[in-house]
Amino acid sequence: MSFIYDKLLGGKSGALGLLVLSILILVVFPLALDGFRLNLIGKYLTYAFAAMSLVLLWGYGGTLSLGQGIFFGLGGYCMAMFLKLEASSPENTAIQSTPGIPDFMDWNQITELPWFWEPFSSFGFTIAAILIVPALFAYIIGVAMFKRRVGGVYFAIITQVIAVILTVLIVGQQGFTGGINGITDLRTLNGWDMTSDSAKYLFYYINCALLITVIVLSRFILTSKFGRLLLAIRDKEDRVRFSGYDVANFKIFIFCFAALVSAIGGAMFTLQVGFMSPSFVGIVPSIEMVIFAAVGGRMSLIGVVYGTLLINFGKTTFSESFPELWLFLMGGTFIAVVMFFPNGLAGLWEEYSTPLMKKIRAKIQPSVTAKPSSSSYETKESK
Amino acid sequence: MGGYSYDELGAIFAMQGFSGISLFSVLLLMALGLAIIFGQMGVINMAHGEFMAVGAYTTYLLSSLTETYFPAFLPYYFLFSIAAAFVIAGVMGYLAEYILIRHLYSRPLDTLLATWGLSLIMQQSFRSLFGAREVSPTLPDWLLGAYPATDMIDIPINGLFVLALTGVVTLGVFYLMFKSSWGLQVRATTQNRAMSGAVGINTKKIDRYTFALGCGIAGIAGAAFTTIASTGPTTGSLYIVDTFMVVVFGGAASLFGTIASAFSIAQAQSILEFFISSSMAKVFTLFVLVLILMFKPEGLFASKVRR
Amino acid sequence: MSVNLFTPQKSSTGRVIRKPRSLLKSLCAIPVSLVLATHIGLVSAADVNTTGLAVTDTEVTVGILHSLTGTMAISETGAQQAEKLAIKQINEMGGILGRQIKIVQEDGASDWPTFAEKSRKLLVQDKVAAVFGAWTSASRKAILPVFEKENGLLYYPTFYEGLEQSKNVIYTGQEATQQILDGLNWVAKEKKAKTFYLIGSDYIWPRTSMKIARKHIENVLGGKVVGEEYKPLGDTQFGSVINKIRLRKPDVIYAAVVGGSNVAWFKQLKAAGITSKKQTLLTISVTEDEVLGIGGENLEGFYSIMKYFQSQDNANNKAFVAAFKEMWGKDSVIGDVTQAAYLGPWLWKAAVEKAGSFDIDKVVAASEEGDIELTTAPEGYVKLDPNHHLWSKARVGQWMKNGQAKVVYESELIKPDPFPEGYQ
Amino acid sequence: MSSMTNTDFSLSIEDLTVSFDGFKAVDSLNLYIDKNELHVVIGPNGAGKTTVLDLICGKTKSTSGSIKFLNQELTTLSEHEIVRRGVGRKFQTPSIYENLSVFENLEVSYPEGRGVFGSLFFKRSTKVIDEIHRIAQEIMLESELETEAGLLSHGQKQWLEIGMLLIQDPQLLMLDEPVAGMSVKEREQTAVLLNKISKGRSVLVIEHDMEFVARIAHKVTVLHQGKILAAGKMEDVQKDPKVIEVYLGH
Repeated sequence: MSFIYDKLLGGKSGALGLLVLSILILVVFPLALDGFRLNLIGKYLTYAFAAMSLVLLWGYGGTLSLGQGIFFGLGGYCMAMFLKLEASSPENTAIQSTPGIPDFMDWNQITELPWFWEPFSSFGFTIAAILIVPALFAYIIGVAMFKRRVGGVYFAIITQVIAVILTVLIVGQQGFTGGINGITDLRTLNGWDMTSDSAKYLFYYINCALLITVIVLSRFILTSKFGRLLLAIRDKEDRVRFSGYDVANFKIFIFCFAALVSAIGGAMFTLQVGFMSPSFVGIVPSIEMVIFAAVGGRMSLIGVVYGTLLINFGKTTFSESFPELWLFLMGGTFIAVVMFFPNGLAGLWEEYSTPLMKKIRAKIQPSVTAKPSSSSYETKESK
Repeated sequence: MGGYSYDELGAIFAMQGFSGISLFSVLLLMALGLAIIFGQMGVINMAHGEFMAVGAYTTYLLSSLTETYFPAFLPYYFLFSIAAAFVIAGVMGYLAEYILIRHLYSRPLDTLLATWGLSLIMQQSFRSLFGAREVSPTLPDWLLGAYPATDMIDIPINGLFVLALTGVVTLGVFYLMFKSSWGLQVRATTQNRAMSGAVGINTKKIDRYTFALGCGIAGIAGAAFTTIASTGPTTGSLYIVDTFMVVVFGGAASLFGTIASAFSIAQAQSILEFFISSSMAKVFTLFVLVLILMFKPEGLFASKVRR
Repeated sequence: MSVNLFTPQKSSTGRVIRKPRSLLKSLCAIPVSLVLATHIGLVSAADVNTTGLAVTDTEVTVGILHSLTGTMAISETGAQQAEKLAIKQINEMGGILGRQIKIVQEDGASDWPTFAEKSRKLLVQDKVAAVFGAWTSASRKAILPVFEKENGLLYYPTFYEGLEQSKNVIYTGQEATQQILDGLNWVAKEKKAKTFYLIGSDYIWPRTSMKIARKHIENVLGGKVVGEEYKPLGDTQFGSVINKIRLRKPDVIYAAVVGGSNVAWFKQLKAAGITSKKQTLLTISVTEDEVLGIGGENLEGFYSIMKYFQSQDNANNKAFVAAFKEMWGKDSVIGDVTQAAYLGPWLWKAAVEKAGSFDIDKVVAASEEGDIELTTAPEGYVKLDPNHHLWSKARVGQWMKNGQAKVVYESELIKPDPFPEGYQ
Repeated sequence: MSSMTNTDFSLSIEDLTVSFDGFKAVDSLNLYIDKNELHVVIGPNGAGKTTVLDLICGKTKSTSGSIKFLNQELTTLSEHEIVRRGVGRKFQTPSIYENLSVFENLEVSYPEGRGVFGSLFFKRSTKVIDEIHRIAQEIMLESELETEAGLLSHGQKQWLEIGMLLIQDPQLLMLDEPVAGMSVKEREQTAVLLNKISKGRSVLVIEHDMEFVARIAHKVTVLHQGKILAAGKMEDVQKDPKVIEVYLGH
């Protein structure tokens, strides 16, 4: 029990934070918002996966990836390929010169389903691919980079270049990928109408459940010795290396895990939005994911969920009423966070709420004094 | 290549060589400013492309003003606009350093984020000031067209102009960095900030002027690019990745490395484009660069330092 | 178009609809009672307001969905201006079925999911009766499922690759064959062209267009394609491509380069000494909007094939251009898509009045009968085919230094054929 | 034991050379250290002292020569493998994890759960906690276990780093200027600590402070321009005219 409490929920404040978030996304939002707004929230929450992956990789690990869009996109594309194949049944595509293949292939004079598309007609394979392909890709990049000790700024730039390569490749090979339009017109999942209201609610709840699962899993990682090693690597990489650890392996692992988390977000995005396109793979979305993490607080798993929601909500509202101001505000937020609030929303919360809580607690229980607790050595994970 | 005469092939070969060189000069001009900022100061300036756009818009503005008020001056304004682009982009760089960058020297990844924010603000400013449409300055006639070297070989004059300009700027940078006492101070500050401060170099001032110089050169690049492409609010972001690749691949802090890197990337891209599709040429070039950087993370010409 | 007939000729566009023939035509198609009712504004509220759309006794709400920010804002500005102009003119004439049109405008921000999000907002929250919007194929593909799911009605203004026909979309631009085939025929005949070099930006519209062009060149014209090249969007380096073109010496360069690349492409062509004096170039991606960025001096003498040019000399167009400039400024230029966007609200008005209702299904059914036509169209005359596309003419314009085109060829009315046999 | 000549030594460096762009930072160096020996390397700035430590622990790769530790060749191993063979190294400036508590600093250094999955499922057993307390006592930081390491004094940081090495129980302990920046009292305490921990292992120290060297060294090697100038007991070395010339002439 204490294992679950301490390790998975993150102790008292962590459990409380998770509880509040769960109530908000599982109860409050569905009750307060109509289907359209809820679907928007669902879409934003898929970005939160990518932002959380950056908490692990960047906040704790100190390795900034400007290419999380790669993995978000890979996850999304795997899901989209499955759905597209389902949508391209010979009956639905009878009008094409080659019925039974996706429409964009037909437009590009492809007459046979490419070999790497074929396995995606299986749902089981697709789920496996969403979990494995991005992680495997991250593993290859990770081994190549971290074993050669490419880090810091260079890693950021190289991941960015890989995102560019992938985007150019997807756009350039449109016969296989749908090009710049992406893979569109996805309607059913195993014969079930994805655009119906009931489906949208179901996807929303699956999305939330996965999000909470990822938070709990990440908490487990961060409260283990692995988590402290991540911080140690971030601060003094050489010291860790000369304490007998193969630092590269730790970075590779967390990079793969971060890729996996982003990919889940991408797959859920495709399910809820109904298409996938290269505009989620490139530089701009990848950097936006970094913004979400920075605004929410790069050290806080729960903070970044709020950060993602806030920024996207702001984007939607502002671009509706003051499109001119939006980029100013976004740029300004970015600069302000970096210069004045490096720990983002979570940092602000901690700074202002903790003293307040203490005051309240002191009023209620004036007799309780600080006592040594069994968990006094626990790593403090901020909220 | 059956069916083509030797003359034709020779002419194509010559012109293909020139388009490689012309791409080289473009890449080098873009990268010089960044090489100074990234190489000497370690700052990752994601807004570099926007400083280029400042130069381009300056040129556009001067062109419109000249056209309206001093039409007779039209053949010459372009040279002045290059100087104006340098000054205006430089001053803006100076301000950016003062307001933003100087607080972040110890956090290179954060300069990346902050300058990205700056680039968003600059993009929106361009849009508010100049509109969302792409603009092109009216170029003087002497910059347009081609110089017919032989019957079959036409050399683009704008290409020659950019090449010459790049040469001048490169020499200027070389002189400043390696022959002037100012350059000595910059290099000293890069190598040992504390010591430089101790021997009486005003390192803060050096930082500010270095950053301003880098941005000013970006402004020159922007002005020069109006001869080959148009300018829009988001033009800068198109160049930023290529520019970073040139600098990183060449090895930060090495002027020679930047030149060599721009040259090899330009030739690879240009030759590949002749034989395979442009997008695959780009994928291939970038992929090889990434591979090489994995084996030589410090770039091709990083000086070996005993640590 | 009956409504116009009863309108005093106060507005600049009202003037153009005086032909008695169109009255007869309209009267044949539309029940007389309805026409009268419409005129007096007495259509009973119950008939019209119970469609689940944002329609009141005095107002009907429509959406405009274009990119106001981001890379596409450049192109989409003209389209949304034209749509607003058309709506303003319709309102001045008394609106539709006695109701004034109210606009809800949303920004697609050049981002496809934002387009999808905003279109859902327009349909679900604002319950708009029609949406005028989208520009790129990618944005249309992104919002298409939303329109089909929520049963909305979209008027899409851009010339595009075809291969699509949705119940919920009216395509007011030309599909690929309408633009391509006649242009090729013309250049083959007038310039005795046999060899072609195809170059485009790397995405679906240029590729599909080039596919159709190649089939037509090889199978119909008996010509030869000596090169086919695609440049990534936003690429500004054309040196190698231009050298390849020099080597192959095509009779015609056939171009579909878009966006910022377009400017670089023409500037570098000129710098390489390839001008209209030596080389015929026909493009399907340059309108007056693009010329503004490219500069007339870089294009002089090259040809574009479109369905509309600002310089077209007819009464409809003169009135349109004047009204546009009055509303949006003297320096405004009007390109092909801007004109096509202007047709959207008018086509919708005609269909709604024919149906006597704003109900989407009824409006679509009315649109599919093949008798909705606009004699007031700036491009001359268009007719809506049951396949949701417009009959229109193809025109070849030769660019002049001042940024305007001289129309040198005009085809017959061409039937739209979004799924052309033999070209797929 | 076998008949090989160097088996008696814990560490034997033979003919070790490293050059950076032709500059030989370490030049044909030979150095042997016994078990239970506390060996100090001294020399003027730029003599190559730190480079020698870098070479032993694998941070710098040698150009030629061999480094044998307990008869195992180290030059081909990577850093973490060398550590796992029993070589610990303290850096010149205290290298600790400032954002972690003293306890966590020691825990992270505890030689278990060194793999990715090992660390994920590492349990903070009583054995681990006891060991951390024992080491903390030894380095005089038992009362600071919960303090964030960044808040320690400079001297305490040096001790903490030594403690982080001790918890791994290395057979060879290398310390780069362990008393730099310490108060007189802290120096005293450190000297006692070093004498204590050199039992049962070899210790290699780089130091400038001659007084301190005299207090702790069993043997001294003087390095000059990458080469050995003199070696032996401190009092002998101090009298060596070559050494005097180098130090005075410097």
